[in-house]
Amino acid sequence: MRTTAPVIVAFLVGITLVITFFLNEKTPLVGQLSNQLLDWLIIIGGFTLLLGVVSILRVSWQTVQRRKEGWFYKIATIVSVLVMAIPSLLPVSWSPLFGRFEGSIYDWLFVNLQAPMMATMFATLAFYIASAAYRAFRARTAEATLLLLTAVLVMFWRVPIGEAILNLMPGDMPYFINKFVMNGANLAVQRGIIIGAALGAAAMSLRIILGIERTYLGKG
Amino acid sequence: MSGLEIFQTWIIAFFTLALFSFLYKDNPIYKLAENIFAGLTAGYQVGLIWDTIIMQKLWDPLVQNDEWWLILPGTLGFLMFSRFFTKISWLSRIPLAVVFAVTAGVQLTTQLHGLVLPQMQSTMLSVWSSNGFVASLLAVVTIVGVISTLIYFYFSHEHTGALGITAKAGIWFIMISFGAHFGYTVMGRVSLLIGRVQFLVEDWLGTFQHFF
Amino acid sequence: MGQEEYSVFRNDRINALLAVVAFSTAILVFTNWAKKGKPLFLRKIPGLDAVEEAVGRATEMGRPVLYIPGIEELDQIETIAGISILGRVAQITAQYETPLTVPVRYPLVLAAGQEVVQQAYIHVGKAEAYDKDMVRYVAGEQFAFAATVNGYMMRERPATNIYMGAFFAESLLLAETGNAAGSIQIAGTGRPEQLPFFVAACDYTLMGEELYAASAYLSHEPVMMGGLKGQDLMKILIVVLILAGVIMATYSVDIGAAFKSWFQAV
Amino acid sequence: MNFWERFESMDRRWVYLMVAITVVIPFIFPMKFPVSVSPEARSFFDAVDSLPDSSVVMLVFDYYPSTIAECEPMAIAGAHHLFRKHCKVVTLSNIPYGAPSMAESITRGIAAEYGKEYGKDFVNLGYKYGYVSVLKGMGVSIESIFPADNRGTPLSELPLMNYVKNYEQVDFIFEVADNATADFWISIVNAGYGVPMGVGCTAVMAPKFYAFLGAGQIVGLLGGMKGAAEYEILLDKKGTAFRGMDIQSLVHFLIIALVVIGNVGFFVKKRRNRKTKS
Repeated sequence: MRTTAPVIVAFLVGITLVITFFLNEKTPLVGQLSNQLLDWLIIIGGFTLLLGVVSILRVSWQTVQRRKEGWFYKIATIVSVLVMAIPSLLPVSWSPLFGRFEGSIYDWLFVNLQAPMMATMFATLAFYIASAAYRAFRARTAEATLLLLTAVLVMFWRVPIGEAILNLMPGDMPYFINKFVMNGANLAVQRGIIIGAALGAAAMSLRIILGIERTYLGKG
Repeated sequence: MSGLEIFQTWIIAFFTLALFSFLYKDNPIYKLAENIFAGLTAGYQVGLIWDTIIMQKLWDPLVQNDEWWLILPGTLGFLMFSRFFTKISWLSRIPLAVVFAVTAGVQLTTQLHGLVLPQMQSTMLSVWSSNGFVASLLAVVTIVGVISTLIYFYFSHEHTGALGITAKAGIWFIMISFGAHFGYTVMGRVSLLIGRVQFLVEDWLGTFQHFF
Repeated sequence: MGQEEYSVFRNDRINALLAVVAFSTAILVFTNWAKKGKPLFLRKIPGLDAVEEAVGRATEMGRPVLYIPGIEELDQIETIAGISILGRVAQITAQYETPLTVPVRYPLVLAAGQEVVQQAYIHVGKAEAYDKDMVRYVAGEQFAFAATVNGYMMRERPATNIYMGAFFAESLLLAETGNAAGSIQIAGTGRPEQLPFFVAACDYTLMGEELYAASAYLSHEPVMMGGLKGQDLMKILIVVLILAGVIMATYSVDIGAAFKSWFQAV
Repeated sequence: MNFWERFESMDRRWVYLMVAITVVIPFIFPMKFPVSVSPEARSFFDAVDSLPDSSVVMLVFDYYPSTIAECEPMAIAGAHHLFRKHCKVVTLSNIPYGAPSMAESITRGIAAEYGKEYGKDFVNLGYKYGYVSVLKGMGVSIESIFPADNRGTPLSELPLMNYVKNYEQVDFIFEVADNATADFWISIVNAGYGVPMGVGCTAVMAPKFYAFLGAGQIVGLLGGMKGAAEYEILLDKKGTAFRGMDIQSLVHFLIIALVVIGNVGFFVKKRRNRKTKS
């Protein structure tokens, strides 16, 4: 029962969506049926995100309770979750500080704390790329050499000063790079990878629908 | 610039510098900022999910237009919380099945119809292109590139003989494409740093003129 | 809505129907053969032998193995492949009782990861060595996750870092720190965006679909083998069709256009 | 330890310092180098520019706050262009980490500049989980996926949404993304419903989209901050992206230098080891 039930559900849901793809969505039943299943994903998916929040609260609370290493910081995590979540759940009619829109604590914290912090986390990557460029990216093999040579050429081409210098050289280098590197070799490889990845994703989807693939259920 | 705006700019600057401090050394201020950040990200979702999914997609239709059948996905959604209790965690398998089956049901068709067919079609180019030598050369590069990439990712035969040569060509094409990728990615990362530095230099340092 | 004339069946999508039917048949036939134990050949993937060597290295040095099954939800194909490779790696760490740490970013991945690692330890007869906290939920957001794992890498200095699954910008953060911590690093991801960095910074990189081939190669599991062989057959079919299209387009524009129209996605 | 070994074992924080200095220099000495416009950005601009008045365009915010520096200028330039052309703008987002708040503030701010009225000229549908469901579901009916807009107003009360029922009424999709959601817009929406589409994405993703551009699945491509700067130039509304290009140039040269020096050191050491061995 623990495995057959989910597998049957997966088959029925999956096959319905595959069949409705080949039916005209204007036929009365087809559109509503497939959208109903799509709605189920949205609703259940919403719960999985809430599950994630509860999980982070639980893990943080356990760390605090057991005074595990770094428990003090986990208090900050818990407080941040609550300070962000609770006001947003309260109706705006009570006070403009509640709800999710302009003037609310939720929006203020997002604009002034969450967004800038997320942007800063990503910005640190520029530093890592510089140090990796210097320490990790080595032309160990012929292929890696070709990778690095193309990389340097493209980095030169993508910026104004670099392009100006390229224009000084004979022939029309920027045109060549755009035409034969980006729209030539790169386009072809991306196309090959897209086709391959699409076949991989379709195969995995087929296995999930037919219940052959059950790792997501926890089957080893 | 009002007092509140200056205060806000300093708050943003504090947390921006706190996170950049990780570059120097992992430190308590960084850890604090990182944990606050993780909490805010989770908290943001609560407000958003409660409003746009639990209420708009489940509660309101159920109560106002009595779409009674929504009790089913609603209950399945609750079953996800069974994960916290090992004995009954298997109950979450049915909602899991729905989530993956919907994604799989849509992807099985759209990956082949929406990606494989158009990408195949656009590679069927004439080697003698009507508009000149450059276009023909480009067509040859594209065709050879696509086929050699596909052959490189072919696992059912050892890469020897003709297959080996094609796969070798494939890896060369792939390395050019990865090189282009590398160049573009460096540009992307640098732009994100520029975004933060623009804030620090233009907005934050800008507030200093109010003090001096 | 007026009752305009339309057919219930989308006959403008017959090409897609043929593609889905041909594809599914290929996958199911090969999967059946694999189940019946017919010998199906898969070429050796160098990156994978390194996985088993690297875990062996961790055992000799008595230092932990860090395994990250990607940072995407469990519904991503790469994460599922990452989890199934984790099952195999966990079998090796179970045998040698090497400490294994698997930080994950989503509760579903946490659940699937714990189940797969536990099954691996039971399979090898080391059920008591299994500890639920080997697979742990670190943090929701991509970068909080990367920063925390980096902290772990610098403190614990794992001998081997294995990244198998969907990775994004934080892949460089992880690979760079892993480099600094002196670990052997093996990576595999389906998305091409991160591959240039993994290729440049790691000792071995499974590129694109090699990640899916890896889970089949490692586990010799009939279902995955069948899937892979089916996809390979489709690739050959696609190459032949492209060549046919090219020859026809070169020979005559009209015939080429007619042939190409069969592949029109509507 | 000779020069190379000391150079190679230098603490990487010196490299970080170099990057920090290089980024700040152009603020003190701005150098206005011309930014060339690529064919991909021009075809994107032309596709939007040729849209007839009051055509319906979906402006999609599929990016995380982490890539604001690359994606926000594209969304802002797009909103300006669409409102300038009196298009009806429907915004939505598939990213739960802040994109709905950004879509709300950006669109409302720019709409106010052009005196556009919410509900009639533009609507923000907000967020729903599972972009596969959202993208596929809107093919049948937008209202079945988004019963209400981001603020909870039922769609039936918004005049624009009484006209826009599904993709048949949508004339163009302006997708700004920093993740694979854009691929699903192509494989589900463009291939399945034929809606013409342009993609503005981070530089990391841009190389992949040349394959879709070549196949005609998208009509234009903006790659990273340079793509945003190109659109700003075409729109004649130079913003943050354009100003960032000087800094971009300098840091690129720094990183190119680091790669070259790093590899020269690598080869010098390799030849020395070979000499000592032979």
